[in-house]
Amino acid sequence: MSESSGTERQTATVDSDSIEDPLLEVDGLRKQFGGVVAVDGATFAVGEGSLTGLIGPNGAGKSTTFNCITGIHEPTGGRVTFDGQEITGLPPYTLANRGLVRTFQIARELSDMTVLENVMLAPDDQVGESAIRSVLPGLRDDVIADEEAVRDRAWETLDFFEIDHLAHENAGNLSGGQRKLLEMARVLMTDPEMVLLDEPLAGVNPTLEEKLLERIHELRREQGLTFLLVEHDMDVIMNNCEHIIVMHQGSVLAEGDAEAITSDERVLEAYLGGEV
Amino acid sequence: MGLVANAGDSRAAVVDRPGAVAVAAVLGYLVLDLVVKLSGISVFFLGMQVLGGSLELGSLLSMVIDGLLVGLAVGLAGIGLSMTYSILDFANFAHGDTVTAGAFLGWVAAYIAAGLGTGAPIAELFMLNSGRQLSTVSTFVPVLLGLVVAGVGSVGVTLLVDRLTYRPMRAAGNISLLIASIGVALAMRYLIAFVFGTQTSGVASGGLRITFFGTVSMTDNEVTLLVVSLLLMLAVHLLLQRTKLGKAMRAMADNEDLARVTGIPTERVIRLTWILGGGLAGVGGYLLVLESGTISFNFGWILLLLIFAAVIVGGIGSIYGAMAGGVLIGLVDSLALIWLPSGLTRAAAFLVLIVVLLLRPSGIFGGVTTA
Amino acid sequence: MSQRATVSAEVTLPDPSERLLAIRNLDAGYGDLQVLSDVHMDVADEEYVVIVGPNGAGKSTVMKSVFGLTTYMGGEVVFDGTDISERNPDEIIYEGISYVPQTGNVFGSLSVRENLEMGAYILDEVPEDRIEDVYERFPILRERSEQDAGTLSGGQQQMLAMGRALMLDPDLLLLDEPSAGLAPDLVEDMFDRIDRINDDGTAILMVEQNAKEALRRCDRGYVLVQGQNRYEDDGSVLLNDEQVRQDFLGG
Amino acid sequence: MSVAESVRDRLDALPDIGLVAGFMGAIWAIMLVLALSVGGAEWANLAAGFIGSVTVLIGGYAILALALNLQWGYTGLFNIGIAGFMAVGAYTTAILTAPTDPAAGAVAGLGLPLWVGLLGGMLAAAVIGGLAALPALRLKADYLAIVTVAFSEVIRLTVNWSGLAEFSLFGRTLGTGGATGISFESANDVAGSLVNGVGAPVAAAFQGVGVSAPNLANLTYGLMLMAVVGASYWVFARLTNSPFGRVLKAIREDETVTQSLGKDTRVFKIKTFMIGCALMGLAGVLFRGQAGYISPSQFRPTITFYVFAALIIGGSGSNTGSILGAATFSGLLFYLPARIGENVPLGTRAPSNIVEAVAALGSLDPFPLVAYTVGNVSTLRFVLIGVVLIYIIQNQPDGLLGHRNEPAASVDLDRSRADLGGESDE
Repeated sequence: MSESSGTERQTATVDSDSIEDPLLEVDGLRKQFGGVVAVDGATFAVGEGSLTGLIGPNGAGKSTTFNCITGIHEPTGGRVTFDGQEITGLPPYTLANRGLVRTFQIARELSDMTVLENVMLAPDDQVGESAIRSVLPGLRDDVIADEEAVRDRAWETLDFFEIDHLAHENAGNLSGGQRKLLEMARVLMTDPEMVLLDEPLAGVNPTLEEKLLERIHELRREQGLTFLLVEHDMDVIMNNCEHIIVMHQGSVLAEGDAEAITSDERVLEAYLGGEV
Repeated sequence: MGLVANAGDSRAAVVDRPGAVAVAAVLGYLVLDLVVKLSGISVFFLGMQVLGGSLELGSLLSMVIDGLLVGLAVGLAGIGLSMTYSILDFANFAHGDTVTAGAFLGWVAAYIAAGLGTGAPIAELFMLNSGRQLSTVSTFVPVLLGLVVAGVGSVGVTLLVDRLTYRPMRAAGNISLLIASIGVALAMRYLIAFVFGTQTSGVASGGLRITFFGTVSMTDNEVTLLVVSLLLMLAVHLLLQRTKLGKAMRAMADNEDLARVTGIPTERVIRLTWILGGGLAGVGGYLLVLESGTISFNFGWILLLLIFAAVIVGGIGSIYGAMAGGVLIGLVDSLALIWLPSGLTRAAAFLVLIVVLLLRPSGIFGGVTTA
Repeated sequence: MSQRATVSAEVTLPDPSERLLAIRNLDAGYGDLQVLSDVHMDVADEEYVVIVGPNGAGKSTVMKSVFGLTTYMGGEVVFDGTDISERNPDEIIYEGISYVPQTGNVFGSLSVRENLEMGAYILDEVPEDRIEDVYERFPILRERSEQDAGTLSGGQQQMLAMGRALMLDPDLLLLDEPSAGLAPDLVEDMFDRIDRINDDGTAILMVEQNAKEALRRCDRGYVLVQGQNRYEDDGSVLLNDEQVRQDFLGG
Repeated sequence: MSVAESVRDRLDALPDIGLVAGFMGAIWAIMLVLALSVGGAEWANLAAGFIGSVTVLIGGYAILALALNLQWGYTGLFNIGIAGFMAVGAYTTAILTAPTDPAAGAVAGLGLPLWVGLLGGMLAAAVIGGLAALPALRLKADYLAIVTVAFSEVIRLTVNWSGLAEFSLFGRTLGTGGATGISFESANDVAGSLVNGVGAPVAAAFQGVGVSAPNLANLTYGLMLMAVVGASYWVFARLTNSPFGRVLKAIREDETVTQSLGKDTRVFKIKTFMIGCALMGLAGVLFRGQAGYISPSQFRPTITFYVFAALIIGGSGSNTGSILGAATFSGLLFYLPARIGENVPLGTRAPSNIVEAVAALGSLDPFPLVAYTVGNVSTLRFVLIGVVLIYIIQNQPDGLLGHRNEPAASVDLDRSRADLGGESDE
């Protein structure tokens, strides 16, 4: 991994070189909007199969970093590598097809579609996404076979997140927490390798929060999924992530496990707004 | 990092440039051709005439004046369309029919005023049927009265429509409002047709031809259009820059949320927007009829797309842009005749609209989208 | 040590009628989404109060609720003895509260002077003396008075936004993260200016990300976590409280 | 419960095919009653005329509304250039099929068979639609609306231009006919030959009760058009009840999310534009060119707005709703008022203009105003259409069927049987 953001490293932080098997590598990422530099040379890596937390005070550039990685914004500079291949600036659908998907800070359910439709939309390259196949009598049989498989998987996923009782409900009628679950279910249906979660727990009640976190751990354990998590609730980050990246003013300020981060005086300073 | 950023910029430029380059090339060719044409030379290449021909300076000037006159009226009418777009956030497809409504109200008033005492039956006067042709010189007071009635009447119509249609749906999305305006357009146009019929009536014709500089001539009605629209544009400018409510309109077009927390009475500003936009549309329609001489129930509807073109070329939401865009589209509509057969000049104006929307959606007068 | 203020029954809150601003049991949010639950807050005459807390705690929502910009769900907001819980911003501004949003707080296409005039829109006449006061407070605005606000730097825009809010000489000024987006060397200057506004008799309720600086300067502070009161105390007490520090970082 | 709600509840209870049949039947019945009450001895011929014309109208608008529903109702693409795409299809068909040796004064074409012409027309409309879709990839909905309506006017003005009225291409003379239009082999002739050929015994029976041959052909044509509607519905229902349709709905709801779930939304938008425009092109020739003649004035933007009215009345997002909306719009709002107006005897006291009508009120005689109103009902119906549109957008934005939950999937979405074992279902 190359040089990082000009900030000096503290003893407590772990250099990203030490990340074994990085699945996602961000190197010198930079994004400028007009005269404002939102991300300024962020460099970090996310290990395969890990649950990594990304934190930082408001305006630290976390969301912009997310948007640059997932192709919503085109980065002004820097490189993003996923699974050994450069993915900088690729459009979101290409990334999703390669196994890198995201959720949104404010759950973006497709509100006039049912929960099942939302979930069934997600799988890649469905046979029936071809207009001709979905119409012509001979070819439609393949579509139906594929659809049945997708439907069954969709039900399984809804069961997994315990929102199967809402399957035929319009997504717009769901509560805030249920929308978060739906969004997770939808993302899983794309068969991802890595999921970027943008504040998945905001506005979620404690019971549901527990459930969501349990699911995330289960998916790591059983399917080997990798997660990068932006979250405001420090307890969640500290208790669940084995690796934490702290961003401040557009670049990475510190990295390490929970203990290293909590004892890092500069992180505290960044949060309380002192000089760094 | 800098290198990467530059590479990204130039990539973006290459993507953007072909359109701009093509437009510049076409414009350059047209200007060159115009100069060659005026000098009366023709240039042939491989047996085809590629440049030049003949064009009298006088006919060029009269085309410019035609375009300018239509453009001023279109620009005047466009102000309202632009304002409703920026303040109420929707494309008002009923604006053209407001132009028609104002024109009819104004011309009925002018016609009756001019016909009183001549013994013409009132029904014929009301129906604009007596065959009388008004002009500024011969019937100054009725024409002036009609102008005022056109403005005031279309304000009334606009406020009524707002009250019945748009106000109950302030919270609705812009596409719902657009669709509602299509309903308003239909209803208004055919109410006018119900009252006045679907025929075209000749109501005005220049009473006097004034020649300037020996080559250019305009009728008194055309001069009226020129003077009144320039005065009204100046008045709009002063209103926006000097009066409190005008500044509030600009503020609201700029940032509606901030306007609300600043204590600007947004509903009143919306009403003023309708008043100003509707009034100017009506006056614009009245003046266009004064210039062209004829009026029919759907002339505003036919004009609507041209008004949209003006507003978009000028940058939708910008009032000064609407004025300038009107003049520009008027000129395109008229000058296109130098190169294109008469059947295609209107198509040329619409093509300009499409090209501008694709290449520079913020309008050609810069990215300022507010008043 | 800091007192827990989350359970209203255990804490005796001051009588609302004695406070300039009193928020009691406030529930509020946006549409269906509830952000604040059972929030209490007070601002006395000429007091300088700061709300701090982690991202997403609902700090800005408190201020927006005071100004009638959120969906009201319960409780009350009393200002100067009047219940304003369900009023709209255009009514509240008449009561003597002005609000400076965090972003989009100037009219970019209006000149500096016109922005100030808009600040006094509800008055019949443009109050030249108030404009003069604002110019004296922020001399740079006088220099730039004919310039479009959109062309000002971030710090100047922030001053203009405050100047606009001061045009009505409010009793209470609501400031949403006035230091956000400012270069570090301007932050100090901005806080000094806010101090002076407060010294001149305007009560301030401010949300600030820059918690350390804000707590150092204010009279009292509230710590909000997940839409609820967590602590309240004098700024300096909160600043030095280990528990507060921990709550910012969890653990 | 409001009237609209009770109507809706009753509609919901019917299966779609019954719903459409019931609607059509009711409209035919109204026409029959009208013919009986004004036709006297001629009632049968009049009824055939009414029913034939209303069926042709409904068929035409239903095809257009289905096409628009795919683009706007499903995908959220605000295309208001329908008239232009109709013109592309109609003119292509006309030029392909117009005879090579036309009658005096008419324009020559390529003389190809009608089915080639129809396919060519759909193809041309699809290609032009695909081109027009390119801006759709980057423009906001209301800008797209303005671009498409301008585009449709450019097309109309181009075919109207005298320079294209007749020109030579590869040694063959052809053209658009300019403002006078172009004649070609009409689809109506096919209906006529059907009536005279296979349908001769039935035709004889109809003619026995006084139905004229043209009216019979018209009626037959209307039914043929309904068959095209049926076929289009079948195609579109399969298209939308599939993963393809699911992506379209998702684009309408939130394009960014759809992209981040791995769908290249640009491809879907272009396809949607091409498929919808192909059908609009077909409707252009079958509907406007029924009589084997088209001219530019048949493709003014107004028709676009009528299609919008039909779709909004029916409920955007629903294929069945599109057909019901087309039937309601063209049968009850467009056709019926005009026929009623024509057939009410007004006597000799009907005034020639509104001033006389209103003046008569002064002498307490309301008849002239009533007579004037009835006499101009074909103008007033457009006011009615406008008002209905405003009412629906304000109060019933879902139209008749837009509220229905029609999941986009090609299979039954209930949990499959195999799954029912362990956990309890719902």
